[in-house]
Amino acid sequence: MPVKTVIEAVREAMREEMRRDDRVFLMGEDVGQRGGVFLASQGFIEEFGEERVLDTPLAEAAIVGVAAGAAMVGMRPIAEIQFTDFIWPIVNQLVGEVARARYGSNGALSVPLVVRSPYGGGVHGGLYHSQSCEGFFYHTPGLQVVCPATPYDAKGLLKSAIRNDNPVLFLEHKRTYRHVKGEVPDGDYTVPIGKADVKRAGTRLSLFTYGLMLHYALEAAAEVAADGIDTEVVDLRTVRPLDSETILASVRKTSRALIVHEDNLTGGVGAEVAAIISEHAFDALDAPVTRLCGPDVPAMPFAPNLEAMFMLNKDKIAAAIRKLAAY
Amino acid sequence: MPVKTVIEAVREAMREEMRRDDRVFLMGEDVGQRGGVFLASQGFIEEFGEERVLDTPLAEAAIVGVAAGAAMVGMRPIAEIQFTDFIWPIVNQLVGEVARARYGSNGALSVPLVVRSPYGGGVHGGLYHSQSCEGFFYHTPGLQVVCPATPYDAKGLLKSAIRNDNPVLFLEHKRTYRHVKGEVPDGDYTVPIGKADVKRAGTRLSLFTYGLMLHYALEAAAEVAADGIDTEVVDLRTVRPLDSETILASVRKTSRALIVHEDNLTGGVGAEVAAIISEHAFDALDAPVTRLCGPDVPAMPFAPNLEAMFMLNKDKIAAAIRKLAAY
Amino acid sequence: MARKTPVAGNHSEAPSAAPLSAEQVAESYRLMLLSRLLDERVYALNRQGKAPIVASAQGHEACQIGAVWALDKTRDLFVIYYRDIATCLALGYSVSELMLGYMARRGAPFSGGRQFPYGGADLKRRVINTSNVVASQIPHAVGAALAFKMRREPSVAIVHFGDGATSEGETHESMNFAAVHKLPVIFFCENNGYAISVPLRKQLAMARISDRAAAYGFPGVTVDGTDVAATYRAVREAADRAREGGGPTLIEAVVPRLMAHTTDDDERRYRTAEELEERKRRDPLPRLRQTLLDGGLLTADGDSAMRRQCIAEIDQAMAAAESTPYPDESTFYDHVYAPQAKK
Amino acid sequence: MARKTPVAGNHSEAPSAAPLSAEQVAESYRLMLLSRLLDERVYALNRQGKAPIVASAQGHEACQIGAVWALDKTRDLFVIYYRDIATCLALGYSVSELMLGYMARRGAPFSGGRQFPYGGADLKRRVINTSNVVASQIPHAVGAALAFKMRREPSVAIVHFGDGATSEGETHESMNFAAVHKLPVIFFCENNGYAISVPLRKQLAMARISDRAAAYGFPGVTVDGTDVAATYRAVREAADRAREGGGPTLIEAVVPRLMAHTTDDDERRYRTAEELEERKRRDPLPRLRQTLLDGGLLTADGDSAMRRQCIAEIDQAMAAAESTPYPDESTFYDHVYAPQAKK
Ligand SMILES: Cc1ncc(C[n+]2csc(CCOP(=O)(O)OP(=O)(O)O)c2C)c(N)n1
Ligand SMILES: Cc1ncc(C[n+]2csc(CCOP(=O)(O)OP(=O)(O)O)c2C)c(N)n1
Ligand SMILES: [Mg+2]
Ligand SMILES: [Mg+2]
Repeated sequence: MPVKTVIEAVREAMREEMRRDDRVFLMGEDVGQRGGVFLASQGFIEEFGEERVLDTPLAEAAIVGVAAGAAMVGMRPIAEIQFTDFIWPIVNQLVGEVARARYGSNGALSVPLVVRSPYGGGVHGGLYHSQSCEGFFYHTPGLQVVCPATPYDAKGLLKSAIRNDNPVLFLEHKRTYRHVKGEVPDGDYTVPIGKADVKRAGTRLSLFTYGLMLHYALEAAAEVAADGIDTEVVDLRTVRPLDSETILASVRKTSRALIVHEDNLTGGVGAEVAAIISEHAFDALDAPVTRLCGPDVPAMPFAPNLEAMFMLNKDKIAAAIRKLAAY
Repeated sequence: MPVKTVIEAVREAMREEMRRDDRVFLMGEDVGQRGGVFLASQGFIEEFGEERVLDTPLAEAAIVGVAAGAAMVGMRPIAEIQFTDFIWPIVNQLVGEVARARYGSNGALSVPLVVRSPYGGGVHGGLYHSQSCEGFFYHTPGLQVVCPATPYDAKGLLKSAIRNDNPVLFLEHKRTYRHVKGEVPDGDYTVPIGKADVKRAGTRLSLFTYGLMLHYALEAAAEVAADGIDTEVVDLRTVRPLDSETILASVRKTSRALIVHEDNLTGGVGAEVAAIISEHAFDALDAPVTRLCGPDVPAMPFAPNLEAMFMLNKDKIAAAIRKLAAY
Repeated sequence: MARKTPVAGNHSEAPSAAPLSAEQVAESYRLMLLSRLLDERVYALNRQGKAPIVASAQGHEACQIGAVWALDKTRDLFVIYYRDIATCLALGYSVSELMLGYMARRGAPFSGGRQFPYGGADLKRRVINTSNVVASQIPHAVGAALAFKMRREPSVAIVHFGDGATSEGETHESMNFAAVHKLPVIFFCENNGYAISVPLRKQLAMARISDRAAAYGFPGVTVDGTDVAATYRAVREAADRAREGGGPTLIEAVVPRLMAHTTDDDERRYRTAEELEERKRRDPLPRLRQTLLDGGLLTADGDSAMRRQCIAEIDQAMAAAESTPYPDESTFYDHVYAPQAKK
Repeated sequence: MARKTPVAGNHSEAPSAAPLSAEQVAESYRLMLLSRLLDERVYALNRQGKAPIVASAQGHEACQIGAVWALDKTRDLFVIYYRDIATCLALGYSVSELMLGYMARRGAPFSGGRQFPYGGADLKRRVINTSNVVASQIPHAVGAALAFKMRREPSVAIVHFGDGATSEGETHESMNFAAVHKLPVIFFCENNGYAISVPLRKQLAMARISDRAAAYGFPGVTVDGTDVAATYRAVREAADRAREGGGPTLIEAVVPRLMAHTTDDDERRYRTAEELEERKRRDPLPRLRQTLLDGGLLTADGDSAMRRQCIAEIDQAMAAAESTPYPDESTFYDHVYAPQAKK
């Protein structure tokens, strides 16, 4: 199977879907002539024309609100928010309007909208090009929030998101774009939204994570395996809805849970995973449900030494695994 | 001591602070001539004049963004967002800018801003006059989020919020405004932000809640006491920062934890409380940490029967207490 | 598809902007009267505790009806706001249907009783109003217009909103977007001079909202919103231009707000007694009645009969609504997600 | 308080809008040259991996310097954006200070290395730029102006932003707010014709950004942003009006963008070779040099000496920055909350 990067997988998914269904179109800042600031839509304006690859004015609320209106009358827009740090102006449209539109119209409206946004740190992006936002959005009923980690999942999940009648917030970790490579079939396939994936089976403890951290977690698991700690690594992939079945099955097997994410600790996705486990797998637990997350500071600093303090890595994760295994 | 309602307590706190410190001023939609849609600022424009009681244009992002600018140069604005359902346009300013301003300027900037907003349901407000928002905002480092339940706490906490150099989101449950009465001193006092309050001491289990639900929880606790279930009811009061000391001390005493809130279950404040308990009081637990929260539907429906299905009440809480006590 | 009603007027068959016929003018009066009487009735229902919240259209009726005449219910899109009662009657909604909305009963249009009246959507009849969050519907109309343009459909989207809504950032972003892409959308501002208690001079520093259009590069017009025909002409012209690829128009219909903001509001806190008295002179209803009487299109007896008929319709709608149950509780969890996705 | 530098010019002592003196014009050239050379150097540093991100001011220098001349560094407030390098030099920041920002070193102005260069604040020197989120700083300037008005201070807030920023909702809300309350604020748009790759015609449907002011009811002017004196005059007039209670002004300074958006951008994807060539003719630097040479205010030798001096200053700043450590790691958790509040 051909090996591709995450950004290639994203590009391929969008291109294939735009070829397959002419209701699908892309809009956002710089997505047209420039092909996106990360080149996710490189070559698109040439292939699909200006009407289906819209360079919008610099106005995020309108990007999502206008896309939503088009979706309500039958289109299937993909709206790109250039960086997650600039996603906050869309909250009124995405959380206030779009996520509630189906419920609020008693099923009359569908809003098959995908909002794609590059997020995350470790890229020398400083306070305003490193943010995560899933801890904010995953609280929203009516919304699906997807955070792929691998090229294979990125392509398959993005296709599911585009074909899906629900609004989807599709978060792509910037650091995975070019650094993470993996096998990706050339043709069509989908990966279901709402399903976690056991990326490494294990018996001693369960590690739940998603996005870039999956890769660091797998490295850490490989390292501690040398000391006989057999870690199960579960890639959540979708953070809303969470796949509680897979989460609980894993904890029932291993009796220990470690949750790892880059987003700030308090109120992050890990809080909900911990709450689900402690409520529904209480009897199975042999140790406290533990979280290793981004620190509770407002964002990642620009200076490289401070950035490193914010970011998790293989060593920090391995240490947390060892500590929990030894409990 | 005089007995007052929550809205009276809020009004009194603002009036006293505006008399005490001429840097304090109020801005928002309809806060002036009309005295606010809930009359929180009734009589203010007459006392303090148009310059300190500003009827703003209908533009929430500007209400908070402009207030923030004034705060950065030394004023102490109170910005009112008329209903929490209309708070979403301020996220870029409050979460993106204000909460990060001190960290991002390495301490150069202070943003002593209070954003007040009436929230919550059970008032026939339908999808767009019943929302809660604390489940989103409590994830934000740099922000304080306060949800008083009683008139006494409302007055004392609002004074702390106004005097505080940090940005505070101050959430007032609409249903408590006129329905909840209690003793409130006429003069000056403060209640510290970040401190939970044991509103009912008990031994059998710990119930954590805040806002309107505190009152239903106290009713439920009184009811189950008749069956010998002695419930400790902890009013969180501040949902960011959470008072983990008080939370953990209570659970270490009772060994059982029930968390109750009106906001949607998934990713709500209860998730974090559960995570804190399951990580830091694991050994003390005799039963699963349990949550009784608003259902995961996009908002409270308008029809009274559906609204009642969404809202928690004394009976639902009493049932949850009994179930957990019997575990 | 829009239901056939006397109001329909299939404009696709009559593309030239003919003036309103005598029958259309007379029908406008009937709709205005019906709207007014319905409005008064639900106010009374509110005071009896039977309708939790009512936003009145009194004063706005003429412009709402005029705008509907100018458009095509079979292919245009109506993105309305909470004050568009006469709009809905003109679009063919029956009083019985609307009454279900006020009383949050099963089968209520737009939301089946989940939202305040007029919130939700009815795509079959080409009406959308996702919420009552001011201005949030404006980008939706622009998005629909974008879809029409992409699909080469000859449809126009009209979006209604108040004067206060023009201050919101989303209004600006949407108008600018529509201008750049020359979209077939009509921004229809029902300017009643107030956003709850906030008067226009605290909302913007200019006299005319239509002047905002100059900031986007498309036409802006101000019309007397108490005049059905004048509003009809302005919207018709905008719709024709939009259909021909000429892009958006901002129409400001100046109207009086004859009632408080909603049943929750006490306007004596912010309007003087004189002002409350003065505004009655701008009431579109007696004005149109006089025109019809003068023109021999209506008699005093005919007027009384029409009034009795409207009241009978409202009485019947009320009785029907009161005997209609609230929504089925088993539907509470429905429509959080579309079927193919796991909850 | 602003430091004393040759650029200061205490305008409170010289309230009449005198034209720039010959010395001021000559100093403008020095600042422009210094800005240009600094800009070129940090671009080179970026290519060596020593400065992760650089946004260039090349082409914008004249208007930035002209605007500072028109204001009073001791009492006005400067709400800048990421492209305001020459603004900062004109405000008196030294190259050494700015270099610390590019290299994220301890003691860097505005954020101590936590943010991209120019992000953060330095209240003592009356500069705020909370973030690089486009347009988000605009309401802050309006809020500061509101405070000035409430406190009866004779201060003016100026806020800088690009052409793309005018599409944001917060820009509209802020301008409208400032108009209604007649606040002493100057909206200063550095229009370089692009928002990254998006050209003006895809950003708005009109030719002039200054026309937007008509939508708010305050003056809007367009100036040649490659002309220091013209920009100075426009800003000075706006500042005088603001100080007298005349409210806001929108100034559009038209400039060329002589470089890519930032060091991360590849502008050949969206600009033709001819365009890249053509823009050089609008470069403000050779133009001002020629004016000075023609007017006898500069000699070719003087120019070379000045250039050498600038380069020496930059060399020294670079060396100093490279030997300055990164921020102290023990400060990582500082300033999340103000002291009195629990973390
Ligand atoms: C975003 C938002 N902010 C505040 C409100 C509360 N509110 C409801 S209607 C209204 C005034 C609207 O005024 P206008 O746009 O002039 O319409 P009108 O009601 O006068 O027709 C306000 C402030 C809201 N619904 N949405
Ligand atoms: C709200 C927001 N959206 C997107 C971006 C990404 N971005 C950074 S600069 C820029 C273009 C800004 O253009 P303009 O306002 O014209 O300023 P210029 O850089 O041309 O001086 C964009 C889209 C951002 N920083 N903030
Ligand atoms: Mg109005
Ligand atoms: Mg630009």
